[in-house]
This record gives sequence, structure tokens and C-alpha cells, in this order.
Amino acid sequence: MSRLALRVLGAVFVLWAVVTLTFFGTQAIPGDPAEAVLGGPGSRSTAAQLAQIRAQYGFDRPLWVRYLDELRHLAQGDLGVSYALKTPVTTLVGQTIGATLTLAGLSLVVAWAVAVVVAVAATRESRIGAALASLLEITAVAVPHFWLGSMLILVFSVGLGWLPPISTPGVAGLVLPVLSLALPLAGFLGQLMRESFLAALDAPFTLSARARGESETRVRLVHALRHAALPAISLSGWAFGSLISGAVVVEALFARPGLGRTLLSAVLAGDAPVITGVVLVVATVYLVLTVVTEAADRLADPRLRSASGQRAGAPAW
Amino acid sequence: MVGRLRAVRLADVFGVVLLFVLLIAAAAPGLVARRDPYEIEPSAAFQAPSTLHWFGTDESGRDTFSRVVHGTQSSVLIGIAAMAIGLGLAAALGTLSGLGGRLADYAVGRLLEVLFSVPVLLVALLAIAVLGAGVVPSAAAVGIAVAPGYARIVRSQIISARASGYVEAAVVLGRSRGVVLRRHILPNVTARLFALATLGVGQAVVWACSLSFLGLGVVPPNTEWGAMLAAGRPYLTNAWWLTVFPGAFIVFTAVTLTLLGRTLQQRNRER
Amino acid sequence: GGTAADAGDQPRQGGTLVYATGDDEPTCLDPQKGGNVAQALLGTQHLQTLFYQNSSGEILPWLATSWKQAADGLSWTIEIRENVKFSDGTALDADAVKANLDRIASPQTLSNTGRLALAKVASVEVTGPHTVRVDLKQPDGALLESLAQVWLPIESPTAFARGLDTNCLHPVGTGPYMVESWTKQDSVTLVRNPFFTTPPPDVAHTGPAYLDKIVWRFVPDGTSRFAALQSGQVHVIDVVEPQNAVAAKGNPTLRTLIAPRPGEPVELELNTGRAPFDDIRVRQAFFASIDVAGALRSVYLGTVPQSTSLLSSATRFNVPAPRHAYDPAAAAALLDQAGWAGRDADGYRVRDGKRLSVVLPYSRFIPLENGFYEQLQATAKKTGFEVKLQPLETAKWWIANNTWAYDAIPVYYTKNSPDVLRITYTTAALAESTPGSYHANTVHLKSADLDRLLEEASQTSDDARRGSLYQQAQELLGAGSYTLPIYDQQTRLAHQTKVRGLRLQPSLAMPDLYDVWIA
Amino acid sequence: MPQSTTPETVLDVRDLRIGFADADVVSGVSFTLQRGQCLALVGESGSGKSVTARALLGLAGPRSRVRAQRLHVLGQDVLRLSGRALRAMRGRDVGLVLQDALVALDPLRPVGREIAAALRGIPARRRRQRVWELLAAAGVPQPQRRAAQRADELSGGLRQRALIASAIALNPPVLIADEPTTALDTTVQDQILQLLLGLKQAGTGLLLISHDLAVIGRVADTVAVMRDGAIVEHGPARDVLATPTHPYTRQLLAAVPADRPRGTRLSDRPGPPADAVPRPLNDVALLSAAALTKRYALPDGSHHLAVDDVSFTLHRGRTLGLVGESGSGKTTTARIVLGLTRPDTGEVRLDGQPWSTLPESRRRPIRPRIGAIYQDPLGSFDPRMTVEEILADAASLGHSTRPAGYRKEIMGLLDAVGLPAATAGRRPARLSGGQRQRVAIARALAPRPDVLICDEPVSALDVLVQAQILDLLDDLQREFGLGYLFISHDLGVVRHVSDDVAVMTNGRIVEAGPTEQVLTAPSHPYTRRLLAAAPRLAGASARKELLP
Ligand SMILES: Nc1ncnc2c1ncn2[C@@H]1O[C@H](COP(=O)(O)OP(=O)(O)OP(=O)(O)O)[C@@H](O)[C@H]1O
Ligand SMILES: Nc1ncnc2c1ncn2[C@@H]1O[C@H](COP(=O)(O)OP(=O)(O)OP(=O)(O)O)[C@@H](O)[C@H]1O
Ligand SMILES: [Mg+2]
Ligand SMILES: [Mg+2]
Repeated sequence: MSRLALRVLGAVFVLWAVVTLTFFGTQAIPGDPAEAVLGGPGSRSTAAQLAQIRAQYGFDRPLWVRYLDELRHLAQGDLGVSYALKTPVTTLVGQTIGATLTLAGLSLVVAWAVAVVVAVAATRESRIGAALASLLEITAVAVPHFWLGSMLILVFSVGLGWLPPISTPGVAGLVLPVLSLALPLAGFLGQLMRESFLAALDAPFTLSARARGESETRVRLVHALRHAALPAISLSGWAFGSLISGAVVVEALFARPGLGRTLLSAVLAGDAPVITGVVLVVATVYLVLTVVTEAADRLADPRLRSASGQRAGAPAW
Repeated sequence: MVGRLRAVRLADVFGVVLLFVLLIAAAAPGLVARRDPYEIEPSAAFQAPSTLHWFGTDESGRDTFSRVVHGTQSSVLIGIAAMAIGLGLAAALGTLSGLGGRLADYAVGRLLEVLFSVPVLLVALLAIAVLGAGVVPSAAAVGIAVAPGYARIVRSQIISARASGYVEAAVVLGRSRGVVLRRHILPNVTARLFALATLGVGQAVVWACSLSFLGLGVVPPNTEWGAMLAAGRPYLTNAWWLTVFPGAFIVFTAVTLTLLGRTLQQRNRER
Repeated sequence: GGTAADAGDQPRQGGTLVYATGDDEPTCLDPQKGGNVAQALLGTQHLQTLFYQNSSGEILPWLATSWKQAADGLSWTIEIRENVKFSDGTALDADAVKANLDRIASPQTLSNTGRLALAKVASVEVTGPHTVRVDLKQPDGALLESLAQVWLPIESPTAFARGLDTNCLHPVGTGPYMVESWTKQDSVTLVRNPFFTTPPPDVAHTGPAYLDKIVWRFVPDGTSRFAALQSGQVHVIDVVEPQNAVAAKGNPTLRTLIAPRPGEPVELELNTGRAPFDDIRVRQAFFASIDVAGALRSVYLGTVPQSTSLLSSATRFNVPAPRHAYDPAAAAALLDQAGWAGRDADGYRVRDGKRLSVVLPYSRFIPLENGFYEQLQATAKKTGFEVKLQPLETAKWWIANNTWAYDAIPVYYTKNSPDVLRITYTTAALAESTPGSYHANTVHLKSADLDRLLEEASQTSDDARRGSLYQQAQELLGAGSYTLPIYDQQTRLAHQTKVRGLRLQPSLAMPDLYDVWIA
Repeated sequence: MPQSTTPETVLDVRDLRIGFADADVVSGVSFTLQRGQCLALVGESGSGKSVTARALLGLAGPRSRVRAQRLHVLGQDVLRLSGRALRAMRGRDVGLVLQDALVALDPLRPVGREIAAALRGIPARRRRQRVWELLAAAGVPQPQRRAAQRADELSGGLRQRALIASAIALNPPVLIADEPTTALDTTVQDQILQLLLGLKQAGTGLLLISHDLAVIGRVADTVAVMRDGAIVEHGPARDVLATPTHPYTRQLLAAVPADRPRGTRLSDRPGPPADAVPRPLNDVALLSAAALTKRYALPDGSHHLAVDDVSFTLHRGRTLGLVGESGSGKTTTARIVLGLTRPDTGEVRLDGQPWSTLPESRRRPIRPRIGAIYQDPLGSFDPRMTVEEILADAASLGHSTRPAGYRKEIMGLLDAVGLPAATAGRRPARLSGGQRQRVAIARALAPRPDVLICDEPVSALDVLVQAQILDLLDDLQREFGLGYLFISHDLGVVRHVSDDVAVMTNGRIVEAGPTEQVLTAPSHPYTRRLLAAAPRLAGASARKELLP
């Protein structure tokens, strides 16, 4: 019980810190917020207009007052109203978060699927095969999302005309964005899994499984795979974060509405409430996810459940 | 086992050779590519790869090959700078939490959780928004953004080193905290970090070039690969070479550094 | 303007058209607030103006039926068309028009373009159920042209009552389509206006539009946008990149529709308010050291003609500027004269220890390719200019512009009248509403003669007189080499051949989907 | 060996050769095994025992080359069997109990499942029942409960038994047990051996692999001594163990410390003349522990009393042996004595001066007086340092790791522990287990300590290497008059090295006194059990004449 309370407290602290950092971060962005409200410095806004906005939004109050004010509002679940779009941030986020979570979620799943296949197919026997696999993985990791995305568009939309290059409500519109997000991650997870998978195949317990007469498939799927998955599972929270990063790029490329795009335009327009809102939401999602990941971790690795608490009993291989 | 080791050795050689090529390109691009990467020639725009222009020419008739080669410097520099910043912060935080006692450790732990909960590119975007675009800001932004990840690793490394048998042995021999830290903990941790760093540089380059794509990256006419990649992408269909070659070099670098990092890690493990 | 409609087969009723725009997503769909191209593109589909300007530049009545200018030119009487309803059922009458003009003028509305256009309006009086009188502070020859811009549309006053922000989401007008919904960052959906009764004067068909629906998508990335067109996912795209325009020409299922916009072309303006460009010789040298033709040929693959005048070819009274030539030798000579004889280690010109360097901030939203700036930088270096390129995002660019933090700066100004010169070159245009806020006179020009010419031109409605005044003004500006015109900013559309009847509204060369049907 | 193989023959191996990438690791091994018989493979580490065993199941390892004139299991030629047939054979015809049971079971799955996996052909519903039977048969108490636990939740002994249970699941006619008792407490070891004997009597052909001759002496009918991949001596256990013909076998036997009076040499390494330094008889109390207790808080909130009212005295030049089964609190005690763990109550004094109560800053200067050797020497070396750097650091009392100034000391130390000067430049990771332990000892000696705390210093070593290390420690003690606190779970070893012993269980010392007294006339039942369980070599008398 008290552990739960502690966890919640920790989460609250993290969110507070995130808000604080973002708040002062946005303050540091050059440019006059009042002008941002009036449609950017490009607007031919008059002194009177600016003054009026400053008063209306309270930009003229001292920094710390606004900070506390911000905290109060956030505490009440009020993310404020976008300077540029004049819509409540909650609405903006509400409209876009689904799309982004779907994108990131699916990408995570696909990445996992690919990584698992790569891992299970791995062998020590053919060194060329291994080298090739690892080269592919490294390459996948090193390919920028937007570049991969453009390539996919070129081939599957323009070339073969199979899939729409810009997002559509349906599943078809998701394929390319998901792929361009998932493949780099798959490369990363693949590396991770393949190594621990091969390690597991060398482990004594797989040998004794074989000695028991268990089939190769059983050895790989029932024994080795689970071990191989462990590190990847613990990293999934982080992976999701990197997917959100990628989403900023991919959403712009495939013209998908989403948190990433919201943030990008907000940053460009110096739209502080939106920036804070999006960052806050993403952080929250991340926190939730870490909890889930830990749960999954414990599920996959009973040792974490046992008294000792960490992978104490883990064999030395 | 034997086989495994062989494979590594092979990769070592490969990696070292690639690294050598990179270093030359970075140190003395003039030797590799004679043409001036900034020399424009509008009449020779969009020429496909040929014996004259190995990697073709861009919309201003500049020689892509020499641009890519000269780009090595700033690109790799960005990667390394970002890495340095990231690891610098990481080392500071990690050391603080690893050695600063319970309180410091708790504080840093939370702080990392905070920074970690905001994805890399989001942090980078904010940083750029504050710092403005350019080589240095890109490096800084990426560095700041990747720092928390590494700080975490540093921290765990230090903690495990602190709990290790050899530290205990040193204590039994009557070594002071300072000596233990200086002589045993830090050297062992940094050794691993170095391996990590090489792995990270490639990723840093990739992040930096994502910034370029978002229009917040390196300033033209700088030959940084990310900028080239972003600038050439609109011409994908009619001038593939403008993206393929810089892209290839980004991957090439990442691969090289990854191989190198792997080797170093292997070394650490074998010890 | 032009039309891409094939004669022959009959227009088909119905269907949904997907339009992918590369322009920014507006922050408000009501062009009365703010007033930029993004808003005009959409506004043209659902809003209409009192007057209409045809391809030859003449003014025709639209929501108005007729107009009369008082002898002193200080007031205009305008008859409003009867039996016109806004799509919310509100009737169009004199009160509605007054409400609109007053609203545009009011600071609360936060109008930029519209407010400036009505700068000379003193008041608007309702003199009859369908008659208004517009009283002016000074005569304004450009008034009707201004009122023919979609930035000064006539919207339902009932709708205004809902407040500024709501009106931004669903402005209500008399246009052929109505705004149905706006999914931020994705699309705006327009549906046919069944009560539509006021087609543009120069269009064949009457009555409601053919299309049931328009999905107006925001697709910032040019490559994706064109890919979407190629793959048939969208019917029309704008802001077609040069290389894609070429590709479209080679594609039998695609057409391009490219036309210049009125106003000032995309141009490079020099800050004469400080060194080095306070010296005309240096300005001339700078221009002479830029290979505009070469750049357009290479970067734009020859898809855009070099602009030859300070007013776009789509603007009335434009006259050729002094021919621009890339001439490094001449540039060098001029710099020597100007005292920038020496060169430093890097080959840049120096004068008493100071390097001849030029700060050039630019931004994506100004339709010049990176390649252009880079070539400019490279050629200028040859003659000894150090050009410091500063790619900035929109907001930062405006800050640079507003705070005079530039020596050379790319700009354009869209307006369907030569009066644009008055807005951007007169001493009055130097006045900043607040220190460090917007000023239209980017070259920092203070010329009494020019002010006189443009002021007079703006007050006369006699075309012959206007013509000669604007000619003098342009010659005066040309002689000063403050501005290097590069190319007419364009509306660059590409569309499927099965999209018929796509045309541009001449006033601002905005695409007009009223006539469009899908074969 | 009879050419013809009777039906009773379950294993028939002729001229087995196993090679990996570069060299042959097994070259020309031949043996046969009959039902109800036990053949033991003895030999030092790396001699090829495990590989041989694995080859019998076609599991010699990836990229291994296995050739043989004959490699028959129950009459079927392993080398010709298809993959499927091989799999069918494993577990059904031959059960393999893998070396180091501690990691031979999947740590993520309940042992019950692991065992059930072996139960092919038995309907799923009957499996659980069968698993419990097997565990019970393997001597696991509360089989139901244990079946649900994972390997790392079980003690070493239980794991070993679970592993055996999974190997005999289909009660195969052949069972291969690879080092089934290594690293187990003597009491547990005894139970395992009983189990194996039981199986043998039940008619299973048993191939036992071990480097512990004492163990073999109890179970094996025939013994094959392996060295460098070849069998050097092969014959009935009685003969081989009593009257070995091959010098290597003699060496092995001589190295067994059990029942060897204090001071007799185990290795052929000549020590200093016994009379060189007389064993000091004066009872100078060098180090004394009084009423030490240490309790650890467990995650579930409860407490664990690791050390409970432990007191003892260590005399200069003498050895106090601390014996007890795993988890009895030996290491914790050692850590307290080393000043690494603070006792909850009680105190350790050095030369009558306070030690465990001192603040670290005050203790640091006198730390050089107490050295330590650990069970895992490798872990106690900084992986970045070479041997000479390690020794320089120790010799210079931490002033420098640069060998330059300390060549003489370093060479002296290396010589003292019998390491060639060449080792100086190498990293411990590249040394053999025995060499590492020597380096550790050298490092411990460098500051010229009065006391050495040795926690299981030889448990991880081969008999031969163990013998050398034990002799070395003895020599050093005589030379420098060191006092040893010698911790081990191996009665034989403790008995051989210590003047006094303390028997520990559940954190308490249940019996202490002069070695011979305690170990010949034990008063406490636990000590008796310990002794009864300890395997001994038959015919101790026979070994007198082995000594050169
Ligand atoms: N898979 C493998 N690849 C390469 N070499 C191996 C492999 N397995 C064993 N060896 C080598 O074969 C030799 C014999 O190994 P084996 O495990 O049989 O020794 P052992 O007698 O069992 O030693 P121990 O008593 O320590 O178990 C060793 O030198 C070992 O390095
Ligand atoms: N840091 C600790 N926290 C909790 N319990 C501990 C800790 N250290 C030791 N213990 C427990 O104290 C008991 C004694 O441990 P110790 O290591 O002293 O036994 P041991 O006799 O050395 O066993 P072994 O022969 O296996 O080394 C064990 O049950 C162990 O689980
Ligand atoms: Mg073995
Ligand atoms: Mg212990």
C-alpha cells in the first residue's frame, strides 16, 4: 500500500518537475507571447492590441506569479488555451493523442514482431547469416525516419501505388507511417534480442533441455526466447519514448494529425500552453508505460517477483 | 566460443579500416575530394553520377562527392560534440548519484526519471527553439536530449563497480574512498562509457539530421550530411543521388562506429 | 487567370474533391482577422466580396450592383445586391456591409491586411436598405480594388455575434461552399451551399456548385503532397515544387495550372538604413554579383520566368525595371569606387578593417528555394561579399524583419493593386506601430518625391493619370536599386486531368473551385 | 575389455575422438558400461570428461567433430542416428545430469515444468502426479511445493536433485551424472550419492564424472582416469584407488586432504624443512571475536539471524578452521572480522585493541594487518590491472600502481607463491584458477599482515591445484607466523589445515576446540552428522607408501 503511495508521489513529482522545466524552457524561447497570440510577429499588430493582450493574458505579471498561476491551473487539470489556435489545449490534445498513441503503439508491436523473428531465426552456425543480420540491424537503426519514410512512399505509393502516401482514416494509411517508425526500432530491439537469444542458446539449461530430448523449436520458443525478450521488455518504455520522437517527424511527413505535429507547430509559433500541455501529456503516458513495462517485466521474469527483488539469482552466463 | 571470437576479430579489422577512411575524410577532405564543395555551376545542375562527378551534382551544380566528403567533418563533429555533451552531463550526474550518498542518489534518480520521461526529440526541439538553428545548437540540443539515457547507464555502472569484489578488496587493503574512486571505480566506468559513446555518435548524427528535416538543423550551405539529406529529399524522384549518397554515409558512419563500439565492449567483457 | 477545363463533355454533378495545400494551416478561417494567403486560399471557396476584378484588371460589381464616386473623391456610394442570403439565412443588406467594414477596421478584430487597406476610410454610413456611403479621409483610387480582395469579405453579421474565436471556426458567407468542419492539423471540410445565388461575373454556369464536398487537407511536405497527387489520393495540390511541376508536365494524367499573383514579386530588398547598403554603388554591386537567371534556370529548372518589374506582371500599371544582369566585373569596379577595394585572407572585400558582409535572414514561407540563397551566397563571394545566410522559422524571421536585423531580406506582398507600392515604400510605411513591430517599408526608404507620386496615384481614379504616376514611381525606385525582383510569386497548382473547370480568381489568382467538377 | 558386447552392455565406446575448431580435446577414449554398474571418469578440469559425456547424446557442441570406431548406446550407433532419432533417445535411453546444476535448470520456469518437459508419451493430466513422484524419488521433501518453485528459489542440493529427477523421468537404462556433488555441502553430497547408489542397485548403468576421488571411491565399480583427453588408467575402482600404477593417478590420490594429518604435504612441491620455523606454541591471542551477532532484514519485513553470538580466538601462527554448511553464516562472520560489516552486537579486537568498533578512518591505518583471500579471486581483482600493478598497489600500501619502484617486492611475492616471473605482466583473467588464487595470496601477503581471512579459498579449485594452494598456505604460515581464519564447507580440507576448528550452523558455533578432538570425538549431533556424511577414501593405510 505505502509502496503504491510512494509511486504515485514520485509520479506527481516527476510531472511537476517536467512542467517546471517546460515552463521556464518556453519562457526562454525568444519572441513576445503577446505577438504569438496576435498571430506571430508577422501580424501588423498595434501597440494598443499588444497592450490589451498582455493585460488579458497577464503577460505583464512577474514570472513567478505566472509560474504559480500555471501550476494552479494544471493542478486543476486545466491545460490552458492555445495562443495561436485559441482552442483549449485539452481539446487539441484530445483530438490528436489517439492518432499518435495508435501510431506509436502499432509501431511498437510491429517492431517487436520483427525483432522476435530476427532473434528466433538467429544461429551461430552460419557466420555470414549472423553478420548480415547484424549489418541490417545496424543499418535500420542508422536510417533517419524521414528518409526511410520518403523511400517507402516512393516505392509503395508512387511506384506500386499500393498504399496512400498521406494518412487516411483507414488502416491502409497507417501502414507506411508505422513501418517507417517501426523498422529502426526493430533494428535496435533485434540486436538486443539476438545477442541475448544466442547467449541463452549457449546456456547450460538449454543444453539440459536438449539432453531431456526436447525439440529444437521447443528449446528456442519455450526456453531461449523468453530469456531473449527480457532486456527488450525492460527497454520498451524507453522505446515508446523514442517512438514519440519519431512521431514528430513521421506525422509531418505523412501529414498525420498527432501530438508530434501539434508540438512542432507549437514550438515554431512559440505557443507555450500547447508545448507545456503536450510535453505534460507525453510524460504522463511515459510514466504509465513504465509501470506497465515493470509489470510485464515481472510477468516475464519471476525472479523479479521473488523476495530478493532484483535479478539476483540470474545465472552467471 | 572460438568461432564467436573469430567473428569479432573480423569485425574489428573491418571497423578499423572504415574508421580510418572516415578519419582521413574528416581530417583532410581536400586529399580525397579535389573539388571545392561550395563551388556552384548553375549550368551543371542535377547531373547524374559520372566519371566527372562521381556522386553527381545538386541543384546548384555543386559536386555531391566533395560535399559529402567535406561534410564528414561537421557531421561527425556534431555526433561527437553531442556525445561529449551528453556523456559529460551523464558522467556528472552519474558520479554524483553513484558516490554522493543516498540523498544525492535519490535526487539524481528522480531528476533522470524527469528528463527521461520527455522523449529525445521533444527536448531537442525545445533546446533548438531556445538556442536557434546551427551546427552548435544542433549538437547541444541533441547532447542535452540524449544525456539522461547515458546518465542512467553511468549511474548503474558506478553502483555495480562500487559493489564489486575488487573495490571490497581495496577497502580491505585499507585504501581511502578517494583512492578507490580514482584508481578503481572511475577508470572502469569510463572504459565502458567510451564503448557506449562510439555507439551513440551514430545515433546523434541521425537525430541531428532529423532536426535538419524539420527545418531546425544545420545552416546551409554547410555540407553536414543531415542538412544535405534533408535538402536533397525533395528531389528524390528526379535526382536520387542527392539523398542516397549522404544517406549512405550516415549509415556507413553509424555502422563503423557501432562495430568499433562492439569491439570495445567485447574488450571490456573479456577483461 | 486561366482555365484547365476541357470543352466537350457535360459537367457532372456531385462528388468530393480533395485539395492538398502546402500553405500553412490558418489559425483562423475568417480572413477579416489577420489576413494571409493561407486564409485567402480557403476563403475564396466560401466567402465573397463587394467587387470583383477580372483578368484584365477591370472592377466589376459582385455583392454590390453599382457604385458612384463623389466629385471630391472623398465618398463612395455603393448599391448592395438584393435577395442575397448568407448561408445562415441572414439577408445581405446595407447594415450587413457596414457591420463588415466597421468590423475590419476595428482593432478588436485583429485584422492586418484588411485594416491597412481601409486605412483611408473615415466612416461607413447606411443611406438606404441596400445603400451604403463610404466616407474617406483622403481620396482612395485603390478602394474598389481593395474591396475586391477576399481579405475584405462580406460575412453574416449574425455570425459575428458568436464572437471572434467561434467565427474563426465557422465564418458564414455567401460563397458557393460552406465550412462544415475543421479538424486541426488535418483538414477543413467544405460542403456545397444550396442557397448560392451569386456566381462570379466571368463564369459560365450559375446556381450552386457542382461538387458536394471539398476536403481541404494540410500537407506541409512537398514530396508527400506530390506523391499523393500522383497516387491519385488527392485531386488538386498547390505550392507545386519546380521539379514536381516538371514531372507533372511529363505525366499524361496530371496538369499544372501556374499563374502569377498580383502585387510585388518575390524580391530581395536591401536595408538602406545602415552600411553597407546605404551606398547605392554597393547596392548595385551586390545586385550585379547575383546570377538570378542562372539560379532560376538551375534551382527552378526554368519553370519560373525571371521578374522584370517591381510590380508583378499580374498587377496593373507595371513597367519593366532596369534590366538586371549578372556582371561580376562591373560589381568589382563599383566596389572599388565605393572604397571596398581591399580583400582579406578569405577573399572578402574590406574597408578600413571592416569586412563587407551582408546578413540575409530568410524563412521557408517565402517561396525561394535554399538553392537560390546558396547560389547567391556563392556568386556574391566571388565579388567579395560575405553573405551570412540565416534560415529562420517564421516567427524568428519576422522578429529579424521587425528589428531591422538584416542587410538584405527576401519579401513579397500580395495585393491586387499597384497601390502596394505606397504600402511598402512610402515614408509613412516606415512608421512602426510599436517599436520593434511590423514595418512594411523594408528598404528603409525616405523619399519625399516617391511619397508624393504614390500618394497622388492612390488618390486619383483616372487610369491614365495613375498609369503615368506609377510609371514614374517605378522608374524612381528602379534607379535607386533598392530592390531586386526575382520572380512573380505564383499560384502553382497541379491536378488530375479528370478535374475540370479549375480556374483562378483573377484578383489575387486564388484557385476557385466553384466551377469544378470531376469527370 | 572383451571384444564382444553382452546384451548387458549399455555403453560401448571405442576410440572416441572429439575436436573443436582447432584441436582435439578428446583423443582415443574407449570404455564400456554394463547395467547396474558404475563407471567413473576422473580427471582434472579440462581433461575432456564433460565433452565425452555430451558426445554420448550427440550434444558435443556446435562445430564439434566427433569420430569414433564405435559409439554405441544400447546397441544403437549414435553417430548414425538421425536428429529425430537422437532426440527420441535422449531422456528415454540416456539421462544426463549436467555439470553445475545451479544453472542447468531454466531459471524462469518452475522445476516441475522442467521435469514435465521430459515426460514424453505420458498424458498431460498424469504428468503432475508423475513429477511429484519423481521429485520424491530423487529425495526432495514436499515435492508438491518444490515443483512449483523455480531453480533459483531452491538450495543447491535441491536443484541438483530436481535435475536428477528430470534426468530419470523416463527411467532410462543409462544415467550420466556430471559432477553431481561438486559445490555441495557434505551432508547434501551424501544424500545425492545415496540416491545414485540406489539407482545403480535398481539396475541403471551409471556414468559418474567427478574430480573428487573420495566421492568416486564410494560409488564406482570401475574408474577411468582422464588426462588431456585420454584415459591414462582404467580398472576396477578398488585397485585404481588403492594401488594406482600411473603417476598421475598417484598424484591425484596424494592430493586428497581428507584424513591427512596437519602438516603432511599434499603436492609434490617441496616445502621448507619442517624444523626451519618451529610452530609457535605460545598462545598469543592475535584476534578475538566476542559474542558477534548480525541480523539482516528480509524484504518481507522479517529478520534473518545470519550470525548469532559467535565468539572465538585466533592465535599467532595457528589456523582456526570454521566449518559449516552453506548459509550457516561463515562469510558474514568473515566480513565482520574484516571490518566490512558492522556487527549488531559484540566486538572484534586485534591484539587486544579495539578493531570492529573503530571508525573506518581510524581502522584504515591498521588494516594492512588483516589480509583476506576469497572464494572467487577473479572478482577481487580490478579487471584493468595487470598482476604486477595489483602487487605494486598492495606492496606500496596504495601509494602507486606503477610497478617500476617495486620490482624487487613484486618478484619476491611471485616467488613466495610459486608463480613464474612471466605472470607479472599478465591480467588475472588470462590466468588459471590456481594461478589466480596464488596472485590473490601474494596480494594479501604484500602488506605483511599478521592475520589472513580465507573464505573458501580452495572450493573452486581442482584437487591438484587445491593441494598446491593448501601446501603454499602452510609454508607461508610457517615462514611468517601468520594466523589463519580458514573458512570452508569441506571437512577434509578444514581438518587438514587447522589446529582448532569451530563448527557453525544457523549462525551459531555449536562446537569448537582442537581439531583432532572435535573431529574424532564430536560432542554435538550436528558435527556427528557432518562427519558421517563426509566421504573418505577406502584403505587410508594404503596411501602411506604413495608419498615419495
Ligand atoms: N563447445 C566447445 N567449444 C570449444 N571448446 C570446448 C567446448 N566445450 C569444451 N571445450 C574444450 O574441451 C576441453 C574439455 O572440456 P570439458 O568440459 O570436457 O572438460 P572437463 O573435463 O569437463 O573439465 P571440468 O572438470 O572443469 O568440467 C576444454 O579444454 C574445453 O575448453
Ligand atoms: N546482505 C545480506 N542481506 C540479507 N541476508 C544476507 C546478507 N548476507 C548474507 N545473508 C544471509 O545470511 C546467511 C549467511 O550467509 P553467509 O554468506 O554468511 O553463509 P555462508 O556460510 O558463507 O554460506 P556459503 O558457504 O554458501 O558461503 C545466509 O542465509 C544469507 O542468505
Ligand atoms: Mg566438465
Ligand atoms: Mg560464504
